[in-house]
Amino acid sequence: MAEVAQKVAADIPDASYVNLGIGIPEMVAGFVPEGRELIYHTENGLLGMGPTPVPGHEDPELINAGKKCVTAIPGASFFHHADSFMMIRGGHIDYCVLGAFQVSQEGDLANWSTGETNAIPAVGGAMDLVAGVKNIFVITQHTTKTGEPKIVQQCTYPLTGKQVVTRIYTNYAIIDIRDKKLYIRELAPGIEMEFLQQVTGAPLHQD
Amino acid sequence: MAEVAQKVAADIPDASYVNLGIGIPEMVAGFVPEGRELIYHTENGLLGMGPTPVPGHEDPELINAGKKCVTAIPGASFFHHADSFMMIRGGHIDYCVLGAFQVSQEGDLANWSTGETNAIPAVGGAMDLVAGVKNIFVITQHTTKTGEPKIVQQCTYPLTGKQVVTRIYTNYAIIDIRDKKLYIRELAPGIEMEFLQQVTGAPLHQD
Amino acid sequence: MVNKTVASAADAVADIYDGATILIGGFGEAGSPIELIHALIDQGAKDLTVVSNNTGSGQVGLAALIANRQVRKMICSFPKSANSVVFPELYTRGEIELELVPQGTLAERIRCGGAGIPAFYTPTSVNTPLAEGKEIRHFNGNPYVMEYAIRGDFALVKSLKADRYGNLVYHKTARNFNPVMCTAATTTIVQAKHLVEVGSLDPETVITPGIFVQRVLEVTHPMEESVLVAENRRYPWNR
Amino acid sequence: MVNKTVASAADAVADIYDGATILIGGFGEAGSPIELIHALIDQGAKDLTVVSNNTGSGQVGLAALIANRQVRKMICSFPKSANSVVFPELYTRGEIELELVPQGTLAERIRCGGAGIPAFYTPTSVNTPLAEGKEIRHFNGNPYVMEYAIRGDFALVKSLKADRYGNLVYHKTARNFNPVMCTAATTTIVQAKHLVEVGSLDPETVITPGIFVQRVLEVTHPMEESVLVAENRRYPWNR
Repeated sequence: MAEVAQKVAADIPDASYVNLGIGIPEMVAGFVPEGRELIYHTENGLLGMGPTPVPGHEDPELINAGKKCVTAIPGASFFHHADSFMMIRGGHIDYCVLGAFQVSQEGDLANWSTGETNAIPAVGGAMDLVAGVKNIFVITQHTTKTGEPKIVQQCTYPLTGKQVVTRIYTNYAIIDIRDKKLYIRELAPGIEMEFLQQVTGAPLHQD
Repeated sequence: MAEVAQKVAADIPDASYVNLGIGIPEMVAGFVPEGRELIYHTENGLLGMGPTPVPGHEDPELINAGKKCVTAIPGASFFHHADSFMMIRGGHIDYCVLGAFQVSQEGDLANWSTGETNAIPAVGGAMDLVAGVKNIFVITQHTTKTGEPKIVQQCTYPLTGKQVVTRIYTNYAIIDIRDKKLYIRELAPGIEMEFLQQVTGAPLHQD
Repeated sequence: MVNKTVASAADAVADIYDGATILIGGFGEAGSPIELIHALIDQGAKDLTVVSNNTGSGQVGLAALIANRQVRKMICSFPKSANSVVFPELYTRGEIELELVPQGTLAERIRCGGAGIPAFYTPTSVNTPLAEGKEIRHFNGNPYVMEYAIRGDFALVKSLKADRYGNLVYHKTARNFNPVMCTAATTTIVQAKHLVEVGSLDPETVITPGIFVQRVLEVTHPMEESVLVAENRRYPWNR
Repeated sequence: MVNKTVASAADAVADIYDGATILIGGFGEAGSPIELIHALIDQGAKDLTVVSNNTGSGQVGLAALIANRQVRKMICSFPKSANSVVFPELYTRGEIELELVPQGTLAERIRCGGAGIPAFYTPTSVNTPLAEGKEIRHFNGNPYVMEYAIRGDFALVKSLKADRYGNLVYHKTARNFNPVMCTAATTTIVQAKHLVEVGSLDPETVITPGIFVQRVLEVTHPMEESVLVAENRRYPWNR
């Protein structure tokens, strides 16, 4: 997914405040185009998150939302959880890149629970992020491991938020969501329109 | 009113957090009994307010709620207005000493507006203080300049809060308010019970 | 590159428009961004709603903005003080509106504006005239008033230090409303006594993280309102 | 004289009672007051409701408190993590209750508990299962969920430094929930790595003013949860 993460990074404007979800979204930080300065927010209380520390210089009390050790850039600031979520809920963060179980054609996101009876539900900050961040990008494999579409007409898993995702980056395409419809923005090399529709659970449109 | 302020100070337990209203209440800080440590809160963002600065050492950005220059004691802290009123509204301040236009026998307080048509209304933090501080003491002249009772059956001025005052300190007496009744706690030297009732607008009780 | 510094006070306030809501920091003169306010007088935007704890003193700063008839409405907790003459006069003549808000409710309404919370319940002002017409609701048997968030189109703020990211620290009780106002405006404009290099503010002691700030102007020698008032100064100076 | 220091962890938690609600700081191991939690295990209070972002790792700290069957209910945003085994097991067996709360809502509910605000409205969780059964209300045409304040009978908190007044500063992202939890408990109990003289903390940089703290215990060498988990340790040590 490295090339996909690079695509995401290329689309985030200079000087943006960005929150990256746990997992694949974290890869985006590695691809900021030359000359651009992005400031990363991690919801556990740090603005100005820097790269992974040099081995031996980890501080178990300087971590990101995924509880991995990170660093703080010059110009960073620490704050408590209520202040951190003021930034999120209050609309101060420009971009959030999240993973997904499912995204609907209307931009509904399901990424916290498969709804299975015996699973331990865990939501973290996902619902706050989709409710408050100005632009919600999803980065995900286009299909599940068993080949099922993750982009669907309606999510069958419990929602994280309704009509929140504005763009989806997958290994096959970049898709915009506008007016409750999916619009193809870019196809990955070697991907045909017809194939893409086959592995997508909702109608795709072109401008 | 210095002796009255001294009485108030004597009744505030060691290690209390105290907010003093503008005017006569400020005098209380001058009479803390030996060996007691009180921590003064001023709602404009300082816990650990100290005495008036030495002339020539005033800082116009280190002031109290009355906008007079003050100092900060060792162990003080500065914070913003929303955090300051968390302390007040959240019930963290033990005592507040306020002035009054009127106090009713039920503990209603009127101290922000005379309700005159052409007056400029100004409330400041008074309504927050009476809503949030654990013990509200009033210090006031027993009557108005024209001899009218300030302790009344029902306030005629607009209220600051309802059933909030628990004790009144005047130049004539100390009066507790319990179960919507006035109880004489102490008479000033030379003040007779009969006289006190004459200058008080509601029935006085004795335990 | 993130660079929020602006070259002049005029640049800082250039796009403030007629009818805007402006949050102005300060408690009395402490923390009041007097140079930015004077630039707004020069700029001339009118029909403003101003949210500030007080209404200014003498004929400078916020009082001068009001005297210049740029303010349609004040939202504040304490509109009069020892040296305030402008607002009381206009108010008595019915020429300016006033929304009087208890100080803690004012601070919390602004914080909620910055935090994406549209409304909250508070015990403050229950059973008083300031709760009239507002929704009262009981929780655990006690009455509370519902209050709405306040947001500004612009905030004018004073700080001690700032860096180009917009990180701020304040000076003593000049902090007051400034940090919450930073969070609650679409465009937050800061005058800082010292513009410092990125990295020179300790991340543990930053009070306003830069995300809440859009513009930073260095004003190395801010005027002192009380001095100007004592000298009977009036802004614009040439009036 | 104001002196909030206590002599031992046992003293610090001695009066925690059965059925109490306890706010426990930390995000993962960062900022988790592990020595105070272990003292609570020794003390034995049961039927507790614990409010904490996670449910602990391995068999130490919060996970050990749960394993010791002292916790009736967890209120948290993320009850599972790489090394959490205790809570998932009990939850799957139906032997512990869970109230799942979005992380920002959890932080704000606790802040409101400390700020005297009984309820507020938030856009978070609207149209999701976590809003089911809750009041939805529209402001400016958008839907919001009403959420209630959370208060604790006790809070267990970890800080970097403390003085005898209870003023606190924290270490990096170990700050997390700790400051808001301090404000929202009847009795806030802090373990600080360094107990410092009154006056040695800069008043501009105090994060938790002492008014929010009732007890301070110095724990000079706090254990690291991740080290204990890696070593497969289990509390009580002698079990």
